[in-house]
Amino acid sequence: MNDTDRQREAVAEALENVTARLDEEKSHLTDLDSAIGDADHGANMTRGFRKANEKVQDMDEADPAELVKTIGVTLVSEVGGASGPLYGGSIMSASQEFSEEGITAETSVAFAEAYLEKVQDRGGAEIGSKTMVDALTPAVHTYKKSIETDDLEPLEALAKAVDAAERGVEFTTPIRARKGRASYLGWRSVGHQDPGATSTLYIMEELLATAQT
Amino acid sequence: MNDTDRQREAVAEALENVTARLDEEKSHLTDLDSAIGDADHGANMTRGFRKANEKVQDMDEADPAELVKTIGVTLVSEVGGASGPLYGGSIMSASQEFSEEGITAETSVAFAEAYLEKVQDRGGAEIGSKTMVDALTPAVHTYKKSIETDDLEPLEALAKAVDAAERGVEFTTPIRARKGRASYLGWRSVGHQDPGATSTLYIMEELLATAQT
Amino acid sequence: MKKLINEPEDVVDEMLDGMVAAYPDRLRRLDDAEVLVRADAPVDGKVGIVSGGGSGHEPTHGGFIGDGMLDGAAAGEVFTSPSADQLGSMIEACDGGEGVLAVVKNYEGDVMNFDTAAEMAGMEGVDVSQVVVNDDVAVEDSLYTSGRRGVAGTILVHKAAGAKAAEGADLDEVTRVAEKVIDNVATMGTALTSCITPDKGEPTFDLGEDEIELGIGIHGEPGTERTDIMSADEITEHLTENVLDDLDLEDGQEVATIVNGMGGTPLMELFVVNKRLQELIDDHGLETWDAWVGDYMTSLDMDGASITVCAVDDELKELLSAPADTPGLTVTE
Amino acid sequence: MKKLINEPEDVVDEMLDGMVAAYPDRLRRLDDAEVLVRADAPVDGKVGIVSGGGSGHEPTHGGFIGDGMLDGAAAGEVFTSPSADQLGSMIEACDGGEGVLAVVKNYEGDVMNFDTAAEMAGMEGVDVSQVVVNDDVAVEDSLYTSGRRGVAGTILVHKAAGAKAAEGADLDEVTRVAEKVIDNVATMGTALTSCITPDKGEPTFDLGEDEIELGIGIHGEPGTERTDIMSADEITEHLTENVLDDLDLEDGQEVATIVNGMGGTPLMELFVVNKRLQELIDDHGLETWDAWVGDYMTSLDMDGASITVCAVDDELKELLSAPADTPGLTVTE
Ligand SMILES: Nc1ncnc2c1ncn2[C@@H]1O[C@H](COP(=O)(O)OP(=O)(O)O)[C@@H](O)[C@H]1O
Ligand SMILES: Nc1ncnc2c1ncn2[C@@H]1O[C@H](COP(=O)(O)OP(=O)(O)O)[C@@H](O)[C@H]1O
Ligand SMILES: [Mg+2]
Ligand SMILES: [Mg+2]
Ligand SMILES: [Mg+2]
Ligand SMILES: [Mg+2]
Repeated sequence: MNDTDRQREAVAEALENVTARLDEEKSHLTDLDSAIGDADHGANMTRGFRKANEKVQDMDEADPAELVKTIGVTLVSEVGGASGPLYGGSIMSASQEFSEEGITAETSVAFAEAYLEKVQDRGGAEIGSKTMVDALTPAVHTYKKSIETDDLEPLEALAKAVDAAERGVEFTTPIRARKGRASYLGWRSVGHQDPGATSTLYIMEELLATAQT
Repeated sequence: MNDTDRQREAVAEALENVTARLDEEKSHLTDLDSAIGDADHGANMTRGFRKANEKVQDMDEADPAELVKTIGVTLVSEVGGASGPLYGGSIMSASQEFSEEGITAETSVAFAEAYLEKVQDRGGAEIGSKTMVDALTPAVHTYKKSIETDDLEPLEALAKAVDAAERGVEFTTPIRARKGRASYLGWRSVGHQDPGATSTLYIMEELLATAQT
Repeated sequence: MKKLINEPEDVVDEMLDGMVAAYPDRLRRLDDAEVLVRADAPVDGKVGIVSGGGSGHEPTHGGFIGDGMLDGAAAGEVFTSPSADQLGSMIEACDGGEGVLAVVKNYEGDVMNFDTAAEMAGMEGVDVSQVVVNDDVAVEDSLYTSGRRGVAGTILVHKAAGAKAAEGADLDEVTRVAEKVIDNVATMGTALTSCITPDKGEPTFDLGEDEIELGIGIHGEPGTERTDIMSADEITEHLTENVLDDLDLEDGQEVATIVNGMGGTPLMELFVVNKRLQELIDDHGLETWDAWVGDYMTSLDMDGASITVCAVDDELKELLSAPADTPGLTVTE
Repeated sequence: MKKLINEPEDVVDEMLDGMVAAYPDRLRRLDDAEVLVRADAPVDGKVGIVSGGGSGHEPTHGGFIGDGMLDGAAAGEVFTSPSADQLGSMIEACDGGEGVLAVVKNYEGDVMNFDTAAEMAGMEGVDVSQVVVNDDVAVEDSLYTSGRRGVAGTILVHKAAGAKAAEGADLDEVTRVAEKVIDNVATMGTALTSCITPDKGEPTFDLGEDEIELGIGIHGEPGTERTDIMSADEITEHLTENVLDDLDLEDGQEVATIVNGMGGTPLMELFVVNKRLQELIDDHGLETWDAWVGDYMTSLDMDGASITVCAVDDELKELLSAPADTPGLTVTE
């Protein structure tokens, strides 16, 4: 098995795990979205990832960049809502970072940065707006620093990033929303955890679990 | 105070008592109608009798026949539904029995018979159709026999008639409806007491109570 | 119970004023009566078409007043037939000299009050003809009931009779087409929840979390059978089979269909029902000439729907598709 | 939860087929897409008007397809913006060579997906212009929110833009009148109960037996304030004051008003609200030019209503009263 094959399998396996995890958490994500949104985040995420998973499991020939791009494209066309373009569009465009050298420590940092940038470009949320950006920003910052400054192994760096994301998710609870449907609530959004930040954390946890096996 | 005045006062007092009683029983009548009808019999009866009561309390000059007719006319124009024409129309037309001699033992029998006849003419219900006719028929029969055959005093006759009406109301429970909205239910109407028979009983009870004072 | 109302006893009165405030050019309220008529009633030289009954079925009845449908509609208290007085004033206000057709739904209250009103109007010299709609196949039509109820099929009677009158036909002709619709229409409904009347403030009947009532009436009268909740397809099949059994149509017969919402059911669900209904019509070798989907004959906030099928010939097709311009139904050429 | 549906995941698909089955002469569904367009789309030489968003707001969006209003409508999953793909196919299918106006309601999902779709269609050579409706005064429009939501006022944008396009105006002109409505319209709503989405099967939010939610959105997003139940008059006063405050109109200004039902509220109650609304319009020295009452922009089975006021000038009056022939709204000359 060559490097490309191994990476393809890793992506497919990670996607399988993410899909299963989102299925498990579907009603929890929807409950979070009921409190400050419109009760569909669980359905949106599972609809998109199930379809992406189906597609990717059939792609025996593609390189990792293509696989990741397919995930993004599928989310864009299946999900709709706010999370469709945010997750899907950003994965789609950040997948370019893998196209030359495949998935390496360096390209994974580039991917993470590109992904966060795209989410912010599209959605206009800042850190502290009570969105997925609050989980992503600490995770991406931590991952980058762990690899580029502290020279940690990707697996260790990813573990630290997951911790950081978790801190980010917790941070969304006590603050007032400025973006997304929760922002309509004004001060009443305080005290509720953001669904999109939560699904971001779950996805990262599954990436880590896949990498650890 | 002459005879006409006394009778006028009696009618007005009886009407006052009937109105108060229906007010009290309003939600009970509606509950009965919920089970096998459309949940408005309480509202229908109180709306009509309150208005009739207002009108009659102002009629200082009228003779008893006119008073009774006014009650009927008011019910016809205020109540609608099935009970409006049945109660109102029948009272209106039976009131003629009082126009020559006022209210006497004899004319009260004539009134009762005319009233029952009119209800049946208009509604087409037989005894055993599970309607107000089931309370009325035994009451009218008993009243007529008590006065004409047994030579009882009107007060005693009325007391017997009330007992008979009560038996009639109870009789409506175990039988299947053939008329009125309850008939739509087929066998499912069995086991429920008829609202219109019940309101008929209440009215008779108040006539008796008024006569006893 | 939470409702957008003030005092329960004022709801019909305020609703009528609110309707006139919405359509001041089309509707007029008779003085001191719970009756709406066309702003320009009576229309000279045209047979008047009137209807009426308890309130709570909006847009029935007043919502169908206008060119090509009703001239007047009397609004009783919620679910209570209007009194004969009110009906009588309506009939007189809608007589343009050619007589008036009263479209009555088969409920004892409605029938008795309309009868009295017709007598009264007759004494004032108005030619009155009455038809009694009884399209509800859920009720057995026998000596042991007060007969089948009039439900959503009534709208088709209003439409056809209204169109015929607009053509300038006389009272006999208008009555004939109304009867023709009545002879060819059948309906059956189901409730997922009970309605709540403003006055009672509680459900008229109790349905379990997993129960539905088949053969429901439009007044929260309990239906004829209570079953476990089924899928939209199964419910549609049950209602449609009963309706088609009753009509017993020939192969290739053209029909008009109505999926009628009871008030609380989202339009989305009515279209889901319509999808299956049209498949069934097709399976039975019939042909849908026109399909209506919406809230026409409601039962306050009841959750549920009814299915109506009406066999149509060339005459009915022409009348049902003739122009109508009313708040509740507009048909353009 | 009881609903007239089959599987929750099929409800949008089946609804769309049921709509086409009801109006086969008017509507066509794009292959493999949750998109409805006019049966004769694209209309050559006419600017196309399209809209779309999550499902559950019926008759919005597909119910307003037809002469004088929309050419196409995309139906996302319940309360979820359609994907950019779907929107893109719709835009292309509705371009008759004169470009397409997309009427977008201000939700981040809708805005982001429409943006992407417009880009995609632009690459295919379609001239696309977008307007974003944000009439909901319940949401503060500030840097600290994602801006006011688009709600029932959207229907007036569809109507005016559709009429302008039907006149043969070019894309710039059509866009201008859409913006004009947006600049002059304001809405606020209230919920008496929560909606229940087919997927979740439980109320999106919990309201006590005596509570209502003021400033509710159309997706079961909690409103801005929860209070004890009030009378219809008080609720109408609260909503109307907020709407009129926002618009700040001059004495004698003519307005169009909408009392919009959220899906579960009987028409009877909407007319009760309209009665008070028209009194208030009058008290404020304004003049109602036209009043609409009905279910236009619903939220599944939610019980509640919204009030919309739109200041109108001669141009808007002409456009809003121009003929339209759609399943959800018919205006005749
Ligand atoms: N402008 C935005 N920027 C970043 N994230 C956003 C933005 N708007 C919404 N989100 C994220 O999307 C999540 C909601 O996604 P979802 O419920 O699927 O879509 P919708 O809000 O359209 O129903 C929110 O919890 C939030 O994390
Ligand atoms: N055809 C009839 N003959 C005699 N009584 C009838 C008939 N139809 C109905 N009733 C009586 O009327 C009562 C119902 O009255 P009410 O609820 O006020 O009118 P509605 O049925 O129009 O709602 C029934 O309980 C029954 O006693
Ligand atoms: Mg959501
Ligand atoms: Mg009753
Ligand atoms: Mg009644
Ligand atoms: Mg959503």
